[in-house]
Formats: sequence, C-alpha cells, structure tokens
Amino acid sequence: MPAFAISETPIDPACLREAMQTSQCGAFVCFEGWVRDSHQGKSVRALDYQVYRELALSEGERIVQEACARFDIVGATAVHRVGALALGDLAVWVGVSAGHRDAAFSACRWVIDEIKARVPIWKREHYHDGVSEWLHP
Amino acid sequence: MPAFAISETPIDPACLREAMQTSQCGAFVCFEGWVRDSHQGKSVRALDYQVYRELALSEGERIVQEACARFDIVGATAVHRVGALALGDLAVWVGVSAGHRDAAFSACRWVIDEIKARVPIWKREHYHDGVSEWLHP
Amino acid sequence: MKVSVHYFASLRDRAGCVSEDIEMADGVSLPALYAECCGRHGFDFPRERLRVAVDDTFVNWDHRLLDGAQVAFLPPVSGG
Amino acid sequence: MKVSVHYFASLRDRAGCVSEDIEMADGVSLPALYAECCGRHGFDFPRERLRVAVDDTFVNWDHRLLDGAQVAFLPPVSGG
Repeated sequence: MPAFAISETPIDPACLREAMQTSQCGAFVCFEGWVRDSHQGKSVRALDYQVYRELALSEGERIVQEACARFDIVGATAVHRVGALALGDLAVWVGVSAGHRDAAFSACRWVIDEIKARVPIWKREHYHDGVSEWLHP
Repeated sequence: MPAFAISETPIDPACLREAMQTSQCGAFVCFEGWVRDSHQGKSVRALDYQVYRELALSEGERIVQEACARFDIVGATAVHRVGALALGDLAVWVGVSAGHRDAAFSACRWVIDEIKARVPIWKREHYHDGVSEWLHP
Repeated sequence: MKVSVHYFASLRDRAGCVSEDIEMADGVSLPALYAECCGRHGFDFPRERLRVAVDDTFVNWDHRLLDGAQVAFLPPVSGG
Repeated sequence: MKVSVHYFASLRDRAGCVSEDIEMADGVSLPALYAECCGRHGFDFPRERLRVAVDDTFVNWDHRLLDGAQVAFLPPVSGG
C-alpha cells in the first residue's frame, strides 16, 4: 500500500487506522482536517480541492518517507480528499504509529505541515454570499 | 456525556470520534495508547490496569476541563480502559477538536501527559518469563 | 476513632486486601496512620512518593482525619 | 520546439483551459515561457511566488526545456 493517497471518495478513518495497528507500537496519533464552516470571518458553504495528481502522489510519498527517516516511528499514512466537499467532511487524514508518544506526535504534526506546504493541492472556498475563491497563501 | 470515562470493555474509537464531529472545527487530533509487546527490553504478554474509580473519574474530568480553559479548542474527550488487556488492545483514547491544528495538537498532548501523571490508574505488566509487576514510575 | 484504609496496585498485593478498618487514637495524623499501615504490611514506599486521598478527594498530608474517614494511600500512577 | 503547459487553480480559471501547447524558440528558458503565458492570459503572480514542474517533477527555473516538455506553473498550494 502506498503511504500517501489521493481520494475522490470519502476517506474511511476507521479502515486506515485498523491497517496501522500493531502490538510493536505503544502510541498512535492521528490528525484529521475537517471542512470548517468559516474562514477568516467568512461563512463557508462548501469547498473544492483540485490536485496535480502525479506530482501530489510523488511529493506526498516523499514526505511520508522523510518522516520515517526523521522520527523514531513505525508507520505513517496520509490520505487527501479531492473534488467537491461539504461542511464537516474529512479533507485530510494523517496517522502515525510509534513505540512512544513523543515521536508519534512530532511526526504527525510534521507530516501535516509538510503536506500543507508542499503537496500540489489547491482549495477553493465557496462562501454564503455567492463568491468563491482559490486560496493561494 | 462526561468528558472523561473509564471503560471495562473495549473502547470504540470510531464512535468516540463521530460524537466529536462538528463543522465548527477545522482540526481534530487523537492519541491512542496501545498495549505494546515490549517494555524496557522485556517481552510483555499482557497487561492489567487497576483503577481508583471515583477519584479517577473526578481527576480525569478536571484534566479535560483544564484543557478546555488552557487551549483554544472546541471539544475534548478521553477514555481509559481498565481490567485485563491483550497485546494491541486500545488502552487509552484522547480526542480533541479545534478551529486550528496548533491548539488541537497541543491540547491532545497535554491531556495524555496529565492523565499519565495524575489519574489514579496503575498498570501491571505480565512478561513472557512468567514474572508480573506493577509499574510505579 | 475508626478509619478505613484502601489499597491499590502493589500496596494492595502487599496488604493482601482491598481495604481494612483500623482503630486509631482520635485526631491521628495521616503520616501516623501510614506508619501504622507500614508496620502491619511492610510497605517500602517512603511517604514522599505517595499521594493521599480522603473520601475520594486528594488531600495534603496535614489533612485532619475524622471518624469514619475513607483513606487511600496512592503509589505512583502508571495509566496511559 | 513545442511544449505543453498545464494550469491549476486560479491560473486554470484565468487561462480558461487545463493545458495548452505552445510553440517557442528552441532552448527557451522557463522564465521566458512563463512570460509568454502571462502575456497570453494576464496572470498576475510574480514568478517568485510560483514553483515549476517539468514532466511531473519539481525543477528549478533554470532547468533546460526539451521539445515535448510537459510544464506546470504552480501557484501557492492550499491543501490540508
């Protein structure tokens, strides 16, 4: 299984978690990004994510492999949803298993930060006032 | 629902996660403690957790309320399993939802650290060599 | 006066019971009560390593015991 | 030589297409190609804010383009 995936359909966190379970590990940390109903004071109605698929897959995979080299962890997996998402939908899931919690927390945080900075995925927010815009921070 | 619970039966992480979902939040972080097959070089066969129930419940609840006051989060829930656990079993679950990931990571880490330091629960490890011992770090 | 003492983890194993009622002089202090328990069961935790709870609430070692108090001497915890 | 340029997010909206083939002089540089695209579509991102990929791999702006290259100018990302 690749360590990083792009999904057009809803992410199943229970299934991803289960695939990581092992009695070698004492700690598991996961991060989920949910579609929030507001952004910088604007009322959000829905989101689109657009992806440069080939490059996102290779860059995401590289991030997870770098995390495994940088931190004392056993496993790491990340999935990013793309397409049209509704409020409350799961947009991104990152799970890390490790012997101890220090490495699991640090690596999970590092992976989501790197995904946000490096993976070619773009978010368009649709607001309740009818406007929509691509975010290019 | 109380924010902190003690469970004699297996913890259901999917159900706990679902109860925390809200489109007010952009971030969700959860920590899981799993029963690991080794501890400081010794091969672990199984665990028991013993609890001082009344005091654990009140102290656990206090920790979660303190986390809500200290960090900019929306929800926090923790459950600790007690009794006889097998390798790979989920021993403790902490979930935190927040507007943004910074607070979610910090609060989740703080809650599990405080639980480990303050809640009157004790672990007995059973090793493969037949010995078992209470951990009193 | 009579107090009930509750034991957990290795103290419970050493005492061989979950709890016991102990008759002590009125106004006995918590350190004196713990010393009595150590004498009975040979606990080897110095008092400084324990926390103490009375009636399901953490208290300081100078807390005043009343008749019927439910006391627990708590060895270092290891949840999580 | 001919290169294909691929657009994403606001650049795609502005260009009104997912990709286009552009005929350029042999050995054209990536900055010159981006200038050509800006001229066609009125992109307002300074080059410094973009990353660039060729044939599905991130490259530097001094990367040498070959005939048939698949080029993507990537505006700041916002996944997560």
